[in-house]
Amino acid sequence: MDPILVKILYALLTLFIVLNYGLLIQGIVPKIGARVGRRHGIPFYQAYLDIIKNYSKRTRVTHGIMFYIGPVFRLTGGIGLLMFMPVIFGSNMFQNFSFTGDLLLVLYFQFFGVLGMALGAAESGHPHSAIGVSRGLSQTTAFEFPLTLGVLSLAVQYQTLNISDIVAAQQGGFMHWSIMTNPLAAAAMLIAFLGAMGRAPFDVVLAPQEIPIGPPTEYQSGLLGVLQLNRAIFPIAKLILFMNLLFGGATSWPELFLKTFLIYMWSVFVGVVFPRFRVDHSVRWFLGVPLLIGILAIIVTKFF
Amino acid sequence: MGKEELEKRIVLSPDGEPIEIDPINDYFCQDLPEVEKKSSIAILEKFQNWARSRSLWVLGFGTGCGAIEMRPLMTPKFDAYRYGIQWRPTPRQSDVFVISGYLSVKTLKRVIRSYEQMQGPKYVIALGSCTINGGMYWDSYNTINRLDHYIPVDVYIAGCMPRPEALLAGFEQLKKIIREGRGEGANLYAENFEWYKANQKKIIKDWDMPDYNW
Amino acid sequence: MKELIDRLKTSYTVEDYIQQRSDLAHITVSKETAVDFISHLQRVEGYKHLVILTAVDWIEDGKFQLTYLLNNPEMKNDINVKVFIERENATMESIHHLWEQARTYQRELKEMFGIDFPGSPGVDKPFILEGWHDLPPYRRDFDTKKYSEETYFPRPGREKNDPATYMKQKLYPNE
Amino acid sequence: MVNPIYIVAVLLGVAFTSGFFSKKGKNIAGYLSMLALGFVSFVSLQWLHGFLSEQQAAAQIFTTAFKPPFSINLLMGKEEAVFTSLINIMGLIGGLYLFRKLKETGSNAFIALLLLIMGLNVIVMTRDLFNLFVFMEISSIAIAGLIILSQNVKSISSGFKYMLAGGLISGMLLLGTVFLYYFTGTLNIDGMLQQNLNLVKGSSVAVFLVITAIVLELKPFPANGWGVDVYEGADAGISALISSAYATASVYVFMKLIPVASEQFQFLIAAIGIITFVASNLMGLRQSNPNRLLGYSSISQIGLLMAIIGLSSVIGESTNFIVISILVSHYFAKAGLFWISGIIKTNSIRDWSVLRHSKILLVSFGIFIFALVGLPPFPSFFGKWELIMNLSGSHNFIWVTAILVGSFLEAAYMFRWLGYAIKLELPSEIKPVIKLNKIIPVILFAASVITAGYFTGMNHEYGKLINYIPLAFALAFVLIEFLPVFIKNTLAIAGLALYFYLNYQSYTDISRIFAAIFLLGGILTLLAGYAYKGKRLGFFPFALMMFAGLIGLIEAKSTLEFFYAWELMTIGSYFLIIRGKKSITHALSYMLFSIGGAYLIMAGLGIASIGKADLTLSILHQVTEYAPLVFILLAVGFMTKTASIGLHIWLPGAHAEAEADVSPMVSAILLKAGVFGLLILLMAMGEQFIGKVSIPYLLSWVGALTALMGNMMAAFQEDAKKLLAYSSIGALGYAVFGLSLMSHLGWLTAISFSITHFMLKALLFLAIGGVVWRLKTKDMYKMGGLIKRMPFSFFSVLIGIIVLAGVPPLTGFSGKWLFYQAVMEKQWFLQGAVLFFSGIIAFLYCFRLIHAIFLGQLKDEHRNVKEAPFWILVPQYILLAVLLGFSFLPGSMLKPIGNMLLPFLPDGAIHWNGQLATTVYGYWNGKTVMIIIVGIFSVVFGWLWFMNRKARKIKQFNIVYAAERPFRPETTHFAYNFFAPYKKAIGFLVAPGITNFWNRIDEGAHAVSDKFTKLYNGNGQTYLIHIVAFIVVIYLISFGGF
Repeated sequence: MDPILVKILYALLTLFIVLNYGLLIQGIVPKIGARVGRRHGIPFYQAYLDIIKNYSKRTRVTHGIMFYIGPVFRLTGGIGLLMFMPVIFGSNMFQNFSFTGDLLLVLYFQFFGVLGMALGAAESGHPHSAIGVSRGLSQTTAFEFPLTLGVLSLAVQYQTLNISDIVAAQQGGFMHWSIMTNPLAAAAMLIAFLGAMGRAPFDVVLAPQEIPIGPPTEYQSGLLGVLQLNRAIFPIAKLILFMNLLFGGATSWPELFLKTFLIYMWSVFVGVVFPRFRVDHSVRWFLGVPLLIGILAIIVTKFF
Repeated sequence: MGKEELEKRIVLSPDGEPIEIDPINDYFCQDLPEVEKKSSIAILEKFQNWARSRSLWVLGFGTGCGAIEMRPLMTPKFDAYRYGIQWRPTPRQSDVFVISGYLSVKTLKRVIRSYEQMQGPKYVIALGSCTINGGMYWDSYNTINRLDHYIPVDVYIAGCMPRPEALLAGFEQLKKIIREGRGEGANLYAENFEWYKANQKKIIKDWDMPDYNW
Repeated sequence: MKELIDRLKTSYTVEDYIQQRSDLAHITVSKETAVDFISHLQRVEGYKHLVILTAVDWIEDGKFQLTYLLNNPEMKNDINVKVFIERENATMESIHHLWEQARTYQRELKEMFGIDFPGSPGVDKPFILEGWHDLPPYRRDFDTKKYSEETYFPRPGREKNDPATYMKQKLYPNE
Repeated sequence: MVNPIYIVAVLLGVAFTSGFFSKKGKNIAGYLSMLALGFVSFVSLQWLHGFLSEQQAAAQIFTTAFKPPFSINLLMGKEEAVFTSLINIMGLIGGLYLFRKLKETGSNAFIALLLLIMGLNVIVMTRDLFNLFVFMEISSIAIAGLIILSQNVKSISSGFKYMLAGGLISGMLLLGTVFLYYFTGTLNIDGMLQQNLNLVKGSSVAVFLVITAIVLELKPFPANGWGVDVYEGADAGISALISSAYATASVYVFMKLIPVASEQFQFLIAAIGIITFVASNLMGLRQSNPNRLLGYSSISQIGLLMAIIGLSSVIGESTNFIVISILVSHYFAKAGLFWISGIIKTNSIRDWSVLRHSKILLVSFGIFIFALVGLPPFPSFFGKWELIMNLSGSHNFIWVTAILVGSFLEAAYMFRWLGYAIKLELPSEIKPVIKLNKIIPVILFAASVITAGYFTGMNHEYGKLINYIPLAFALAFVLIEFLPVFIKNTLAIAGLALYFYLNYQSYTDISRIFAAIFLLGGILTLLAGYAYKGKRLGFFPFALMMFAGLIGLIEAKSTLEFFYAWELMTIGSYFLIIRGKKSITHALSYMLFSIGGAYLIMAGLGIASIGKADLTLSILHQVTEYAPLVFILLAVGFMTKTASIGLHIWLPGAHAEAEADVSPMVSAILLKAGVFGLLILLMAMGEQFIGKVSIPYLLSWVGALTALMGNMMAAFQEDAKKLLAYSSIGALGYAVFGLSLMSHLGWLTAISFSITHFMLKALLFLAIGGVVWRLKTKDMYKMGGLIKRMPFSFFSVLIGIIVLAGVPPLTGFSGKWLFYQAVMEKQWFLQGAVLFFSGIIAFLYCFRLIHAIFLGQLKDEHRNVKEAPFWILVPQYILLAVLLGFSFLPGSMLKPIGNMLLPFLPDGAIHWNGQLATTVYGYWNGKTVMIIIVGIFSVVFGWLWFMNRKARKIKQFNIVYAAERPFRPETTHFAYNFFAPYKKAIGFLVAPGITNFWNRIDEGAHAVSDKFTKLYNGNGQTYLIHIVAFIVVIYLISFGGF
C-alpha cells in the first residue's frame, strides 16, 4: 500500500484510541470524585451518551459563518495537535505526522483551535462569550510564559527541539526522566500545566454560575458535539505532550494510559483542593513564582 | 409603555444618511418553529431516544419555591448525576426545563423565552400544584393556573411542595416517556403554536419580543 | 417620646396620636402638612431612616391611609406618620427629595393602589407588573378571584374547601 | 565689466538726487531707487558670473589719487561678488517688497535704503579698516533711520536701542582701529595680515577691540537683547533687510577680519558663536511672536556662522563652502519668512494657519522652514553636512554636539510653527491682504533657494553623485497637482514600476529585497489611492518623495547620498503623516525624533570618516577609531525609525492619525528603512563591544523589551489604528532582535520577518483603513458585527491576524520557528522567552482587533454600511495571495534569502529538502503541515456539515441572555477595556513612563528657555549693561584666563 495511506490509517487508529480514552477519562475522573464522596456518580460512559444526545438534537441555530466554523477550528486544533506528536516511542505505527514539524509546531499549533474557537464564540454576539474569551486569553498568555521557559530549559538540556529525540534521551529508567534530571523546568511546566488544563483553580474562564460557561455559551446541538469531541481529544494530546517532555514518553499504549492518567490526576488533585482564582489573580500568580522557577530553570541548565 | 429600545428609531449612518431601525424585525429572527420529524430509521430513533433519556441536561432556572427542591438532587444523598442528569447554565444546551413552582406572569414571559431558546427535542417537568391548577395561588391576580396552556408539559409532579424523591421519580417517568418516543413536546408546541401563542399573549400584555425566540 | 410629641404639637396640628409602645407612636397629620412634618422629623428630630411607605385602602371611608414609618437610630424608636387622603383621584406629595429610595415605594403605590405622586421620578414606570391594564390590584374593589378565573384558565374540577372545616373533617371526623 | 565703483557712485548719486524730489515726486524717487538697485544688482551679478566662469581676475580699485584711508579702497574678488550680489538683490527685492511702505514714508526712506545698500556694499568690498568703520556707521544710521521711519512706538524704541548699542560698538571699533593703526602703521587689512600681529606687543588689545566690536555687531548671546527687539519692533520688510543683507555683510566683515586674531581668540569667538547658537535656539522655543522668533533664529544662525568662521583653522579649506551655503540658506529663508510675516501681520504663530488661504505662500513657507533647518535639497543641508564631517573628522566632538543640539532646538520650534500653519484651525477674524509686490519677492526667493540648493549640491564633491531623478519625479507632481487622483495615481504607479523594472537588476541581493518592499510595496499601497476622489492635493509629491528617499537609501554609494536619502524620506513621510486629522503633535514628534536620529547618524558617519579620504559607504567597514561610538550613534539613529523602546513615542499617534493608505505606507514600508539601516550597519561593522559587553547583546534586549512593550500597549488600545501602530513597534522589536543575533538564522529570521511584517501590516492597515473609511471612527468599541457587512475586509483581517500571531499553518509561523532555532543556536534564552511572551500577548490584541470590529453586535448606524472601497480591497487580496503562497511554500521565500546571506554569514545552519527545513535542533515542513491541517479541517467541516446542515440562521439579538433580551447593540457589545483583568494584573508595566520622560525633557527645555528670555526685559540700559559686561568677560577670558 501507499506509505502515505498507511500513515493516515495509523493516524486514524491513534485518533480512535485517543478519542475513546479521552471520553472514558471524562467519565472515570468524575466517577472517582464521586466515589471519594461516597456517591455513585455518573456512569463511566456518560460522555458518549452526552455526545450522542447532542448530535441527535433536531434543531440547531447558527449566528453566522464564523460561529459555524469556530468548532471546526477547535477540533482541527485538537486533532492536529495529536497528529503532530509522536505518541508511542519506538513504534513506527504511532508516530503520526510528527515528521512534519518539531516541538515548536506543536506549541504554536495549540493556538489554532483557541483562536478559531474564540472567533466563533465572539460571532454569537453574546457578551459572556467575549468575556470568557478575554479571560481565557489573558490566562493563557500568563501560563504560557513559565511553560515556555520550562520547554526552553528542556531544549537547552537536550540541545534539540525534536520531541522524539527528547523522549529518546529519557529512556532507561525513571531516573532519566526530565522531571528527575531537570526538576526546575518540570516544576515550571507542571504548574503551567494546571492552567493549560483549565480546571480549578483556573476555571474562571468557563465560570458556569457567573458567565454561563463562557465562550461556548451559545453553542448547542451538533456544534456543541464537535466541541465535546475536542474536549476528549485536546486534553489528552496535551497530556501526551507533557508525558513526552517530562515523563520519558511511553513505549506502549498501557504505559501511555497510566502515565497520562496520573498526570491528569495531578490537575484533578489541585483542582479539588483549591478554590477558583480570579483572572487578574491567576495572571499575577503565574507571572510570579512559576515565572521565577522558569527563569531559574533556564539559568541552571545554561550555566551549570 | 417604556419599551423605547424596541420602538422604531431613526439613526444617522456614518455618512449622515438616516436609517430606520425596527428593532424587533432587525435584531430578532422572525421565523416560526417547525415540526421536526423523527428519524425515518426506527432503530436509529430508538437509539437516539435511549441516549436522550440517559443524558438529561436540566436548565438551571428556578421559577418558584420549588427551586429549592432541585438543589438536594445534586448532593450525595440523592446524587442525580448517576441517572445522567446534569445542570446546565444556558438554555441552548439544556434538554429539560423544570418549572419549579408557581409562575407569575412576569416569570412566565422569561420561561417562554428560555423554553423557546432550548433546542428540540426538549422536555418540561412541572413541579408542584401551582403549575397544575394554581395551587394555593389559584385566585391570585398575577399567577397562572395551568402551565400546559402556555407550554407543553411532559411530566407533572403534584404536591406542595413535592419532595426531591418525587422529583427523581418524575425524572424516571420522563425517561420512560422519552424512551417510548412520546417526548415530543417541542413538536406539539410547533403544531399548536397559534393556540399557545394566543394563550400567552392573552396574559402577557406587554408582549415585547418576537413570536418565537430562537 | 412624650416630650417629643408635645414639642411637635406646638408647631404642627396633630390630628391623632397613639403611643402603642414605649418606642412606637402613631401620629396622624393632615395631607397638607404631612410632608412638612416628615421633613421636620427627618431634619430636626433625627428620624433619618424611612422604614417603609405603604398604604391601606379604607374603601368604606373612601380614603387611603398612607403610612410613613420612620426610625430614629439614635433614640431607637419609631414614629408612624399616618396620612389620610381621598380615594378618588388619589394624589400625594412626593417625598423622594427627603429619601431617594422613596421613589420606589411611590412607584409601587402608584401601580398597586393607583395613588399618584406627581414629580416622583419614574413613578409611571411599571414596578412589578408588566403591562397591567386593569384596576390597580391592591384596591379592595378589584376582584382578584374573578380576574383570575377570567384570565388564567382555571382547571375544571378543582375543588376548594374552607381549610378550617376541611381539616376538622379530616382530622376529627367523629366530632 | 562694470567697475564696481559704480555701485557706490550710482547709489550715492541717486540718493542725493532723491533728496531734491518734493513729496509729490516721491514716486519718481522710488522708481529711480529701484532702477539704481537693479543696476547695482546687475553689476555685482555680472562680476559673479565672471568669477564663476573663471574668466575674471580679482580687481583692486582706488577711488582717487590719494591712498587710503583718504580714499576708498575696494576689492572685487569671488567672495565679494557673491556677497555683494546677495546684498544688492536683497536691496532690490526687499525694496520692491517695501515699496509702498517707503513711498508712504517719503523719499527720505528711499534714500535711507540706498545708503544702507551702498554702505553694505562698501563694507564687503573695502580692504581698509577705517573705510570699514565709516561705512558701518553709515549703514547703521541708515538702518536706524529705516527702523524709526516705520513710526510706531515699538519701532521707535527699538530704533533707539539700536542706536545706543550701535554707538557703543562703533566707539569700540574706532578705538580698536586707532590702536591697530598705531601698532601696525597701516589700515589696510591685507597689510595687517602680512605682519604677524601676535608678535607685535600690545596689538592684541587692539585686535580684541576690533574683533569684539564686530562680534557685538553680530549680536552674540547674551549681549543681543537690543537685536531681538529690533527684529520684533521693526517693520517685517526692514527686519528682512537687517536679517539678510546686513547680516550677510557683517558675516563677511567678520570673515575678512578674523585672520587678524590669534588662534586662541578665534576659538573664543567660535565658543561665543556656538553659545549664541544654542542659547538663541533654546530661547526660540518659547517664542510665540513670529518676528521675535525669527529674530532669535537669525541671531542663532549668525552665531553658527560665527562659530564656523572662528573654527576655520580646524575646518580648513571647505570653510568658505560651508559659510556660503549656510549663509545663502539663511539669507533666502529669513528674508522670505520675514516677508511672509509682514503679509500675515499677526502677533502669534498660532494664527499662521491663515497661510492656507494662499497655497503658494504656504508652500514657500514650508520651503523656507526646510531650508533653515538644513534639510535636503537646500544649500544648508550640504553646508551642515560638510561642517559636521569636517568637525567630527578632526575629533571636535564637543563642537559637533553643540551644533547638533542647537540645530535640533531650532528644528523643534520651526516645525512646531510649520505644523501650526498646516494644521491649526483657521482663525476667522484674520484674512491677510495679499499684494502682488509683496508676494513676488517671496516666490522669487523660494524658487531661488531651491535652485541654490541644486547648485550647492553640484559644487559638492559627493553632492554631484546624488541621483536627483526620483526627487525630480516627485517634484514634477507639484506641477500637475490640478489633475484628478486617477491620472496622478496611475502616473505614480507607472513611475515606481518603471523605476523598479529598470533598476532591480543593478541592486545587490539584499538591497533587492528591500527595494521590492519599498517600491512594490509602494505600488500596492498606491493602488488603494484609487479609492480617493478629487485631486488629493499635496499627497503625491510627498509620497513619491518618501519613496525617492527610500530608494535612495538602497542606491546610496557614499555617506552623503545615504544621508540625503534618509532626510528626503523623512521630509516626505512628515508631510504624509501631517495629512492626518489630528496629527499636528504626532507629526511634530515624528519630525523631532527623525531629525534627532538623523543628527546622530550624521555624527556617526562623521566620526566614521575620521582619517578617510574617500567617503563612500564602505568606510563603515574600516572604522578604526571610536568604532563602538560610531556603532551606537548609527544604531540609535536607525532605531528612531524602527521605533525601538524609548524612541517609539512618535509612532502610535503618527500612524493612527494617518489616512487609510498612508498608514500602511508609513508602517509597513517606512519602518523597514530603519531595519535596512541596521542591517547594513551590522553587515559593515559586525559585532562591537563596550568594554566586554557586546553591543548586539544590548540590542537584543532592546529588541525584546520593545516587542514586549509594543505588544502589551497594543493590547490595551481602544483605537484600532493605534493598536496596529503599537503592534508595529512590537514587530520591529522582533526584527531588531533577529538582526542583533548576528547569525545566519537570526538574519534570516529578521529579513523574512520584515517581508512578512510588511505584507501583513499593509494588509491589516489597509483593511482597518477601509473600515475606518466607511465608519468614520477608529474606536473599536463603536464598531462590531461588521462581518455581515464587510466580509471581504473580515477575511483579510482574519488571515492577517493568523499570520501575525504566528499560528501554523500560515507563514507567520515560519518566522517563529526560525526565531527559535536562532535563539537556540545563540543561547539567548531569556530574551527569547520575553519575545515568546510578547508573541503570546499578540494573541490578545489580534483577537481584540477582529472581535471588536467584525464580531459581536452590529450597531444601529452601521446596518447599511457598505464593504470597503474596491481599490482598498485590491491590494489586500494581492497581499493575501502572496501570503498564502508563502504559507504553502515557505522555502520559496526563505531559501533565496538564506543564499543571499551566505556571503556574509557562511555557516548556514539551515538545510532544505524540498519544503522540509532542518537545523541541528529541529525540523519543519510547511507544505505538509498545510496539507495535513487543511485535510483535517475539511474532514471535520464535512462531518459538521453533514450533521448540522439544517442549522437555522438567527439574528444578533437571538442570544440567551439570562431569560431577558439584550437592550441595545451598544450595551451588548463587549469591547471597551476588553482586557480589564489583564490590565489590572500587569497594566502597571505599561504606565506611560517613557512618554513622561520625553515630556519632562521638553518641559525642562522650555523652563530653561524661559529663564534665559527673562534676561531681555526690553530696557535699553539693561542691554547696554549686557554689552559692557560681555566685553569685560571676553576681555578677562582672553587676557586673564589664558
